[in-house]
Amino acid sequence: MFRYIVRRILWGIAMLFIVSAVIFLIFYILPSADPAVLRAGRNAGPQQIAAIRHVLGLDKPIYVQYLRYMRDVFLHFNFGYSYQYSVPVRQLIFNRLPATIWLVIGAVIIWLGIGISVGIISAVRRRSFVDRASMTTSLAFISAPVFWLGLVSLYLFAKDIGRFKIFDGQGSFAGASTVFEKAGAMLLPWLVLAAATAAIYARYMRASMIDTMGEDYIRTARAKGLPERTVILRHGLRSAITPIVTLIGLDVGTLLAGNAILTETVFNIPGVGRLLYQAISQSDLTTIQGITLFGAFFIVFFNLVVDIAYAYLDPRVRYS
Amino acid sequence: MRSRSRLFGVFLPGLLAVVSIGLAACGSSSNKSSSSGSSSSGGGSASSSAVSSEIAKFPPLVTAPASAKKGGDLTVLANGDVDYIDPGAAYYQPTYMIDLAVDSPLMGWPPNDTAAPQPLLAASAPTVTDGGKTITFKIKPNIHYSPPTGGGPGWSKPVVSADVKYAIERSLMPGVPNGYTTLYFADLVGLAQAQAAVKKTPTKAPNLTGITTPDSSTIVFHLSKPSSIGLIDALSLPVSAPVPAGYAAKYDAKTPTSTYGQHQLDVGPYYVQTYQAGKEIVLARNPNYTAGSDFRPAYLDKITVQEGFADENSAVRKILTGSGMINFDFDATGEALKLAAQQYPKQLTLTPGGGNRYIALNVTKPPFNNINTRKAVIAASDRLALLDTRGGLLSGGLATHFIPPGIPGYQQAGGAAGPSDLDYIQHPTGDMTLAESYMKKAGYSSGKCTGNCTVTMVSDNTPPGSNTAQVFKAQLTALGFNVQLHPVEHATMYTKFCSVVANEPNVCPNVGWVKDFNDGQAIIDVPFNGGTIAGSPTNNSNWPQLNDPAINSALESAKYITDPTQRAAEYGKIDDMIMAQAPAVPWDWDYETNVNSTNVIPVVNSFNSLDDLAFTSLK
Amino acid sequence: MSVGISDFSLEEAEAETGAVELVSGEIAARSPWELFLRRFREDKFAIAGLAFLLVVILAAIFAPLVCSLVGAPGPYRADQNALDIFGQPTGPSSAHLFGVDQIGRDVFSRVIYGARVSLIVALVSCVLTSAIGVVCGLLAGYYRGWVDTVISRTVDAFLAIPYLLLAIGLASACSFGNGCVGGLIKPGIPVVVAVITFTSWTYPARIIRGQVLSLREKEFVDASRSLGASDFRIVFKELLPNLTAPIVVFATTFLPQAILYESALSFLGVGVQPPTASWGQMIADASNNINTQWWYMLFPGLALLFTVLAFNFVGDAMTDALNPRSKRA
Amino acid sequence: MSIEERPAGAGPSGASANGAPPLIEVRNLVKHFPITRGIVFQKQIGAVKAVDDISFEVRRGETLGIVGETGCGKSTTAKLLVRLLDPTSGQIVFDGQDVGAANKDELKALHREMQMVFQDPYSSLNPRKTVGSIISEPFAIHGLLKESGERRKRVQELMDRVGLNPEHFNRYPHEFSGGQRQRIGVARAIALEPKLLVADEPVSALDVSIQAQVLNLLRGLQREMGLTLIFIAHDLSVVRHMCDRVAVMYLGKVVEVAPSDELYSFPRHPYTGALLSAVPVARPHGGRRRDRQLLTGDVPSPANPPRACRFHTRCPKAQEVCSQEEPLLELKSGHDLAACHFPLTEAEVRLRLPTGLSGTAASTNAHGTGQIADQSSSSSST
Repeated sequence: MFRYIVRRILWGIAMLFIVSAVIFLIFYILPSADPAVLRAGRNAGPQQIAAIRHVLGLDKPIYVQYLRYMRDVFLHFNFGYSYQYSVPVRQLIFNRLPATIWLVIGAVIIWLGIGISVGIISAVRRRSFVDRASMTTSLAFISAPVFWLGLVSLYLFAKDIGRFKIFDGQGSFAGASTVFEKAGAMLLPWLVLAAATAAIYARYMRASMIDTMGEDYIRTARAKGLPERTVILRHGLRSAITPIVTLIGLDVGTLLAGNAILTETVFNIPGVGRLLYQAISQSDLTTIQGITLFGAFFIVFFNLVVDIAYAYLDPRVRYS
Repeated sequence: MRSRSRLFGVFLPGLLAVVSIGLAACGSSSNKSSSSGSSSSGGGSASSSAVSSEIAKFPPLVTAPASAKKGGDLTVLANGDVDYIDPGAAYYQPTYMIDLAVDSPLMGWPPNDTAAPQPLLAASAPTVTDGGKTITFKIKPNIHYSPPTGGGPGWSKPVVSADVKYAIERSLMPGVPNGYTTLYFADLVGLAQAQAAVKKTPTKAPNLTGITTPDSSTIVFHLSKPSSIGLIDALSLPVSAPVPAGYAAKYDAKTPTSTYGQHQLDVGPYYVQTYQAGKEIVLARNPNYTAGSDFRPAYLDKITVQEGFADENSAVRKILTGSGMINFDFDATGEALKLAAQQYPKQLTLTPGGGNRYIALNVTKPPFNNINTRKAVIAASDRLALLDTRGGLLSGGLATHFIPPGIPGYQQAGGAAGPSDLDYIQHPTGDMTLAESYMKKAGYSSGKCTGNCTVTMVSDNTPPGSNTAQVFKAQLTALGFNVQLHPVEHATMYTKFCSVVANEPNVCPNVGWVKDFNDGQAIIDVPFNGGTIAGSPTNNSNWPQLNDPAINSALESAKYITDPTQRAAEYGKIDDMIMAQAPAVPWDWDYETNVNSTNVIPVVNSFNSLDDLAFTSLK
Repeated sequence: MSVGISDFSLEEAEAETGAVELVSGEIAARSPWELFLRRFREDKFAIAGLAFLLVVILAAIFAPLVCSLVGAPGPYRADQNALDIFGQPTGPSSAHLFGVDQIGRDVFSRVIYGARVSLIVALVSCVLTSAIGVVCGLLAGYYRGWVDTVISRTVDAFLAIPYLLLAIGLASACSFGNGCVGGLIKPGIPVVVAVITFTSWTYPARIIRGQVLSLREKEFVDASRSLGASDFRIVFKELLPNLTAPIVVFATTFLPQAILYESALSFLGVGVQPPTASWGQMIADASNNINTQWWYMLFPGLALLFTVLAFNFVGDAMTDALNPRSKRA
Repeated sequence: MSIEERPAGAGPSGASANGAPPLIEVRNLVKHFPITRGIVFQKQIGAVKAVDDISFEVRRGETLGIVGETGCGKSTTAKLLVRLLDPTSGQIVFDGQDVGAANKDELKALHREMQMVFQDPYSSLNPRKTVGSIISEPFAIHGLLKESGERRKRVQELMDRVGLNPEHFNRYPHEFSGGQRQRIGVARAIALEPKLLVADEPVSALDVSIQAQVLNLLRGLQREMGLTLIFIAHDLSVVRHMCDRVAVMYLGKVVEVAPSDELYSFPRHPYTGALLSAVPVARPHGGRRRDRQLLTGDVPSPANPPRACRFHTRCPKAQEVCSQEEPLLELKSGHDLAACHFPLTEAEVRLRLPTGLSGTAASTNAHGTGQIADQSSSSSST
């Protein structure tokens, strides 16, 4: 188990190198704005641009730029300066991370709560009306693009423009100061972001639960005369939930890595996803690179967590 | 330079640096006489016709009402961030909103004065000697620095003249990427040597021998040419706000960028208390500021710039329906403008932005190297449809030439109607018959383009710029052209295509120019002076690449005209000369559409057409 | 697209091969195809979905005809008169069934033409993704050793890159001029297809590799080899036919994902470029004005929702029909 | 065992003349599967010694049985023989040609001469192919009988020959029972009329009632076609029925080789004795009570086999020397080659072996069927 973890960690670090190199390359060949010209400003002379290019290290060959960058990252945890904001990228990301974490954590709680309970109910009442209705509804949520769902929900429920003024609207998170205000501002984004995922989890949970409930030990538990409730919650749930763990880890990882960008865009949440999108449109290479590394880190990290959790939860797959 | 994100699309927030590129305000105004702007203060007087009637419904205040009272917090909603919080590098009109409140350059602009800068850090107007080659300032005594941004030990010594010298010197460092010093301070003695020195040691501010400080309250500028007027104007820009070398040098030594901005010391009535890039800027009262030491009344207690309001419509709606809010770097456009104008007319102000938008036709390449083809394109263009992509006639005036309302030369160039002798600009919705006749003159016997009619167009990839491009594409297609439209990010559009001489496409539909000062030169010199093309192959602002000797020499000599009337007439004439070459389709004289909550009394500073934070108050 | 393709799990795929034999074991007389059809027909939602898809496909193919039938002006004509004095679009009317967009183009026509983009992107990227994934999975699973190491590690690395970031980067890299990879990937739909394929092939590759790893241990592979069969023959004639079920299951789950993916890219402005109509991009255009211009957001969104839903219904039914152990109702 | 020591006259059927070179000759064959470990770079830290230096040969027309417990390396040997695995070292000479060194083309040609019947009739037939295409696969691979009519005719002949209804050539494997499937496998194996057939536990997955039919089919084919057969089994009773000679393997080594009559009546290696003693007897009450010598302990790991004699950890007769010195495979009595320092004595054999097996050396195929009653019906129902 220990060797396995160490190996996974080392491979994860190697992966960060590869990923950053790939991203470096892609954004290097992009026909994007020249950061030196951007920094220098409209009336800057060629001399001035050259000086800035030199200071930014943009006049060096790409591999030198990459190695320098990697050296700073791994030796000094320094992700460089944003071309766009002239502040350390690390600081930018840390500034934006709380909003994304707010978004993701709330959504995770909602989608787990809804997904798992709907999944269990559907599995227990298999082929009932409830089951069919919830599975069909879940398919509808899976089929709706999250950005459209967000816009529709704003149109219907936002306090400023909604037809039913229930939830805080776009951009309210930025101005929220207390925890309650923040949670209030996040409610609608949480629900929207959680919708599709909750639907997917419900379907998985249902499948997994049906599988589990067919196992011998469940029959044994029933035969012992345990109440059905206990059988389901104590015996069934525990092993049925194991495959879900994999999903949680991966989904949280990719969301933190910037995949919440669509939700952040629609609800105007100043998170990492939005920062990333701005950085891309600004050719802010150091910021892009920084977010990518952070994102890849999250993905690698959560993959690792998943593997370990999985080995812990299900002794059958324990690694040696 | 005034450019707000509406120029860059509603979808992408924070296109800051872009701004300094896009519509950088950069015309030099070195020879502008001190009275040249007086005819156009506020912006209404120079306008006429239907355009002025729309704009007149939403006039801005340019002085604080007598009833204005002290106190209260203001929230400024922003789409993106400032370009540079460091006053030495700031070059973005909304950033000037902050700089006007926190910095004290030698000279400054009260909201109601567009004619000439007034003394701010300077104790009085400068003394000009040596035939305009030596300028001497005395600075006010006992000015103290604010606590630094972000906290920490500050700088207790009072402001001395050497601090101003250092502020200008550091702006030559690559870590303080200032876009205008080399332009405005070009005639300063010792500039070239200083530039050479900084190239060698990029982490140390060079010594500018042209600036001397005989004593702690005196600073003297030595010029190689008698261009004192331009220099005095330039000293109203934030670059001359004092920066003590003893405090800042350690931050300036950082590579690749100076971190002084995040630890800056201010001397205005406010100071930058905290700065979180892309998120929030908090301005608080400067505890070390002596009230009444300059012309800024500073009513508000605290100003918070909240960034990240990517959707301008919702931000505008929030401002209109909320309390204690104004807008920062975005305009009310489209739906939001409609909402404000129809339901909250008292909370909307329209100010001529002193800028234009045009569609540049590359005159160096076929098919637009033929003047008749260009005239045909202008004749065919439905400029009202183009204007509709930005929100119709409330968003800007229908342009017929380049100098916009509010800038001397506008009337002389034809006013709202445009040059009367040019038939192709007379039809706001286009005239296909006329266009076809020009196409015939250009050699296309059918009146439509035949043969190799492929033209490339590089545009914004977000609305409204992308919409403008699509509408114009349809208009070109109607003339028989096969348009290949490449939408890219706004910044990329400039730095990789439209501003790179070798890469320039046939059509750049999303370009424009905004004044820095109220002067015709500031509008038409840089973007149409053919002499500038060769010197900036990758940073060219003459997008049509118009290089007409007559225009070039006219622009050159107009710089030295000091009589305001004569100067305005001359620039009006040059504007007409440019229009006669048909290098571009002017279609928008942009308005600044500022909105405020009901309890805010906004005062617009004509310097940048935005609300002046030091004059704005709450009811 | 927060969850992407995780909808399809390895476990599920692994159940497939087992299922194949079970199917056969149960009812020996019926061919798998008959069995499949019988199961599929039982699903009413799937039949409805199939019917809807048929309509969408026909509408996409005959888009010009559909537009002219209802008197719509087509997707590119900007009608200045349909804008008000603020340059704002007007809503549904007899002239414009679904209203017009920001520059006065007919939303109905654009929705119909948008179907073309969605379907073409989905189909082509699905075929390419499956093909690349299957070949890589086959090679990795069959040869193991360094081939497997290289492919599996590449897959791992791909999975560690935030895929939307990669997609945005690639899409911008290829969206200009002649495109990228020496003009092979041209701007527009080819870029979107390439991006989707590039970021998705790892999923079928992983699934297929897993399948092949267990399949290659079956004795019929040894049998074929002991007859002197070449690797090529073994991989494509022996193994591939046994992978039909997982491939079909993957493809049917992937099609709706690809449509959503395309719309997300277009929504972010890096997908299909204007003036070509795409549902995602229309929603993006509409997103700023949803308050007053609901029609511009609503109709492309509904088109997207119903199409994806129909694909999902059909896909679900196919998965079930191919996998009798399926846990769906 | 060296060729010189080969017991003369062991060939029972007489199909191949004595003195003729053997069809297949295995010399010092070794197959090690590496065990690797490492965090980033994998390094080899050991090997599973599946087959560890074995030698034997098979004469033309002969049937050689290879027996041993699961994991003793017999299936690996089978795969090495037809080069489904590459040997680590050693030689396999088939008809004068080194199988291990054959290149792609040579191997393809070799595969026309040697074929294999697999253990599991369920997984050895591609479920996605019809019986017809499975049986004609050899022709397709080798480009024979290119006309489809010709090929079909031949396939149907083969089906008929192995006892399948030729009409069924269009059916899929799942429509057949386990025994029928194994017949399909046999048909495929003999399609090219090979010289050598390696049958790797061909009946262990079948129902007891079916086993005999398949064995008889193989036996009949061998006679008819003059096949040389290598028959692998973990069940001694099956082997005896089929084979002229038997090789017993333990942990990658051949511990005893003898003509089957000799082996069954007088095994010399204690391991063989133990295996024989474990065979259940068909009529226990009719026979003499015997001392069953059951093996204790587990089979040691082939990754780390015991030193010297590999059986010494479990051998009832083991002494000091067994763990010091590896016994060589040498002639112990008659034609019996065994690798043991202390071979079984006649008395020990009598005490331990069931009468049914050891009683009459002349027990022949005639009643073999009845004896095939053992524990091996692990397969699922058809």
